[in-house]
Amino acid sequence: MSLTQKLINDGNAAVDEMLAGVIAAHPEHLWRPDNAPRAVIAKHGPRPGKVTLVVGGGSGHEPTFLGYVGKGLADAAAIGNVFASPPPQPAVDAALAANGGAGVLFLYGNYAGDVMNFDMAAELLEMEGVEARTVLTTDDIASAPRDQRGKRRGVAGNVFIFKAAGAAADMMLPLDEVERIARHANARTFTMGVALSSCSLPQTRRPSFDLPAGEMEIGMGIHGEPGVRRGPLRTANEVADEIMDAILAEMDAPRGARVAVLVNSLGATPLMELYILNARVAERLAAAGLTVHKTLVGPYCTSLDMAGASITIMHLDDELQRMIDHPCDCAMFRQG
Amino acid sequence: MSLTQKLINDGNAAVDEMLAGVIAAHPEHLWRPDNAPRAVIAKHGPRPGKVTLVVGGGSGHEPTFLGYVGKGLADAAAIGNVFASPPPQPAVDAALAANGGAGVLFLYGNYAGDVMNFDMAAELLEMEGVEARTVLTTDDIASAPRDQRGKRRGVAGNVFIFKAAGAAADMMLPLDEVERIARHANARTFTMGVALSSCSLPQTRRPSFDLPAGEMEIGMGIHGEPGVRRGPLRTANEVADEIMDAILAEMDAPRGARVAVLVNSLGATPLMELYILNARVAERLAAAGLTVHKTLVGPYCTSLDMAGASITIMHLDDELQRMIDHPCDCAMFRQG
Amino acid sequence: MEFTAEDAKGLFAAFAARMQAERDALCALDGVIGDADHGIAMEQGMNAAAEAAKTVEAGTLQDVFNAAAKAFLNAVGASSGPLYATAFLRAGKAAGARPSMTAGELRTVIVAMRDGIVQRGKAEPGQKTMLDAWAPAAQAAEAGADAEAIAAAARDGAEATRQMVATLGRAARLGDRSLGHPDPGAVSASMLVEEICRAMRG
Amino acid sequence: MEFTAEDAKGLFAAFAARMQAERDALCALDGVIGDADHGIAMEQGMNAAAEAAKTVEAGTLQDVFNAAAKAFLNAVGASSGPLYATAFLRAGKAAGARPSMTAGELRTVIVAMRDGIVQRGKAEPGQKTMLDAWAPAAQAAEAGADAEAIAAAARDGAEATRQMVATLGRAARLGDRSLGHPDPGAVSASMLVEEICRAMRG
Ligand SMILES: Nc1ncnc2c1ncn2[C@@H]1O[C@H](COP(=O)(O)OP(=O)(O)O)[C@@H](O)[C@H]1O
Ligand SMILES: Nc1ncnc2c1ncn2[C@@H]1O[C@H](COP(=O)(O)OP(=O)(O)O)[C@@H](O)[C@H]1O
Ligand SMILES: [Mg+2]
Ligand SMILES: [Mg+2]
Ligand SMILES: [Mg+2]
Ligand SMILES: [Mg+2]
Repeated sequence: MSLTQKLINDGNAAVDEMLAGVIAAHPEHLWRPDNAPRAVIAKHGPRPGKVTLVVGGGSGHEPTFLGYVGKGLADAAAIGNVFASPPPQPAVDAALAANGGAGVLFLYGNYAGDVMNFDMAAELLEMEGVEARTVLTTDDIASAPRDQRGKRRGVAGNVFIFKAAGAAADMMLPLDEVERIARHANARTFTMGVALSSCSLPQTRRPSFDLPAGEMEIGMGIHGEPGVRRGPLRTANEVADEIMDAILAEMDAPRGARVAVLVNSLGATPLMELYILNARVAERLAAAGLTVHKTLVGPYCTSLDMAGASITIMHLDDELQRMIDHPCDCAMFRQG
Repeated sequence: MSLTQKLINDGNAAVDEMLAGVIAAHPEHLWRPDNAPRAVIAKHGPRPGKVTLVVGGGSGHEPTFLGYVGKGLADAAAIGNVFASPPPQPAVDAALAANGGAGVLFLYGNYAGDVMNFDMAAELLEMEGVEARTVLTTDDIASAPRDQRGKRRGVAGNVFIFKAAGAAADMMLPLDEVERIARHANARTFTMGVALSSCSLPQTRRPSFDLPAGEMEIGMGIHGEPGVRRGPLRTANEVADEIMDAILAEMDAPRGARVAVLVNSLGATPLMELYILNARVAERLAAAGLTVHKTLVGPYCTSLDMAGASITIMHLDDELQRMIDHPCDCAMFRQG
Repeated sequence: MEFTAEDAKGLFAAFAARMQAERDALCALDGVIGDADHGIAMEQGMNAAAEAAKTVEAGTLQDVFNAAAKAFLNAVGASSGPLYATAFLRAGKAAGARPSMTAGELRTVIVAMRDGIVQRGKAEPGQKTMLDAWAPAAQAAEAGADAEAIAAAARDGAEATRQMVATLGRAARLGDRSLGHPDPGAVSASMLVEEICRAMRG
Repeated sequence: MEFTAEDAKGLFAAFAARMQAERDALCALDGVIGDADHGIAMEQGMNAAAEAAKTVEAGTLQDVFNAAAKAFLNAVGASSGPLYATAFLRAGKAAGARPSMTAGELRTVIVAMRDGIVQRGKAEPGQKTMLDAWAPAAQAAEAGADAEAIAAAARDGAEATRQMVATLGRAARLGDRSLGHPDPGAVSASMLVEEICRAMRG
């Protein structure tokens, strides 16, 4: 079988070359410590007395994670290989380079590898006298039943959850509060996605899984992990309905409640299709009596070159709305 | 042959459904006149005494064109069918809905269909007593030789050219000046792209052309028009070098000159690959003694679901730098 | 044989049916040297034109052509939109503000369409455009050729675009790579001419 | 037969060569129930481990294992990184701060690796993880089985993961859909055990 079509040089060098390109493109927003090439730090944002928000995970989800490093959002990101949690060292480097002295919050998606590596990083930081806490994002409602929320994966909802925690930290709230708000944001954020094609890793350039034309994978993870089931490819409205049915049932928001919406591309799906999905999402939310406070549409949390999309709904309250509205200035996400 | 994988409902309704989703997502930025569903107008921006900048063209290039409608950039966009110039009416509607009374500048890519339709629109506007001028973008250096600049296509360079003209209009410069700056921006903007896969139209869901695995099309247009040649798929550095060789030769900027850079996805190519390209672009510019003033990386001017990328370099001078740095606030592009 | 306003509506219905049938083939031709949408434009445009023509009540030939022109343009845009809209406006003028004409006068409609396309698109024969089907058809019509011969002239003209290097429109940037492939606009044009000639024969 | 620090370096070189050879196959296995990168992680990790081991000068067995552990972790991250880094640290402790041991003592290395994996990953047998290869291998080693039998125990353990429903790691969200597919981490583990057993036989 022929290799998948990619603009890369050496698959093993892809992450480091990407980071070089990111730093070259965004010198006003991002920098890297000399001896920590996999720690990306915000130029503005970190400051004395501020809780240090460190996000991170495997590469291949750009603009997640490094695109959300900046004033008002994350202070730093630890960058792993493609679809692989970073080892502890970059997480430690990131936390120390951005350390404001008010404690560190590690905020990242719930995956076995990430948990083990960030836990080791937290241990190393504690050894250096830096308080480190962890909040795991678990917004992928397709990845475990409702009563096992703690087992779920973190996917595109990261964007809203990071945003809320980043705003809390930027408001100089103490570590307890930033942690509480991160957990609160996670508890009210719900995502589900579908894949229309496989992604392929730059190192192998083979499809990660087989997905025949005419089929889709429902409940797809953001690493090409299989979802809940295969089914025939449906229309945008049918897909939006299936996802919205599941999210609305779980979210159980009263009429009149406000929400934030993210219609996300998994990589290869263009804006036209996302906005077609959003037209239906907006209809469904209106029918449920919910008010859309904010909508993001685009490639916010991707899976390399996978075709497909996810829908995230965050159930706002006054506090979360304030956090979501708070300004931020990142290389790949600006607001306010 | 099976249909390409897309999240759509009815191919013929795709553009209108997309627009519904855009308006639902961005009510703070965009609106449409009741009887002109294909005219998208900036909520903020248009105002008395201001030159009205109207962009437009076929759909399928999102966020071009409608994503660049907003304060500090375009006042309105006329939206065509997929890869098809809008007819004159939406262009007229767009111009009238955003009319500031200081004249209208139509700014769009140089394609036979767009020229005919916008020219008809300009005639209709003149009949209503509204002065309308036209500037065509011709940044695609692969589409005609250097001495036939006027025959070239307008592609991703649109982003910088629209930005410069939009800034000029936002500064309340008169129509002559806005037109001059648009032409000046176009003259100093150079783009070339490669395709790694075909796109497919929502109406047919067939690949627009055949591109065997292992090959790429060099000098690809943004509608799947064939480029200058086929060749084996090369590495990111080789692709960047081929494009940069061509652009640098044409641009002929003295050492010490400043440039703006856009590394653009044609739709399906993710950020990782774009940033890998940018790492090489930055190296090449540094080697040529040029200073990168600003870099944009992402899907800015796409061709539906085509895989591939283009590189645009704008050769700045003080005036263009001011225009490029001017703040803007569009649904899909914010700055300053 | 008469060609009435009702027949004109029928002609647009025939255009629409033909373009619907040929849509994917025309898109495939356009995909080779253009942007793969010509069949879509022609189908949408002719559907809209036929719809609009149908709703003209007790109108003249010109009314029908005018309604079709406007509908085609607004449904399509693209290159085909202004070209065919202008062609239909000219055709309507030629057919005139009268309820009917002889079927033979459809020759003047073909000529007028050619003229409208030239007026709008400024093409010359040999540039590998739809004009390379309309021009020989119009020449044959001007010479009084029969329906068969006019249709054949359009078909041969379309076929001859294979050997042309495009110098106008989207394919103009291709250089020699456009050689060997027919122009989609010329191919669809020859089909439209065929439909007109069918109407001429009654 | 002695197993020296140089032999330990050779063992890591053998791990690296084996993972390089099996990379794509392991990725394909991971693609079915995980994220398709297990072969990459193991190849990169073992390459780094072998490189780091090679540069240990006049060190003890423990020095070699420690260097490999650190290098593996930093090259890989992922799930495999902490699991194998911890396993190698425990293995180094078992092998000891001495220049060599008997080849038969590689049995304690296998047992220590299992313990390290359990310590770090908190898995239990039957959850469809690499532990399902390491645990039977360690049990056989503890019982004093010969190299052949230990390797067979690991292989059988890996094969048995086919019939398990994953409850840990990436595949845990698959439910019954993980049935019928072996766990990639268990398969690579059985390969590593094979390489250790080859070293045991000399
Ligand atoms: N200036 C022109 N004069 C006549 N015909 C033209 C001209 N420009 C383009 N065409 C015709 O238009 C056809 C393409 O139409 P279509 O695909 O519908 O529009 P677009 O090129 O905008 O996608 C070409 O094949 C050619 O025959
Ligand atoms: N907690 C755990 N304990 C033991 N092994 C585990 C655990 N979690 C995952 N694994 C193993 O890790 C393997 C996956 O490794 P790898 O693909 O390198 O990492 P990732 O899952 O981060 O992509 C699984 O096949 C499984 O054998
Ligand atoms: Mg992984
Ligand atoms: Mg077109
Ligand atoms: Mg076309
Ligand atoms: Mg894996």
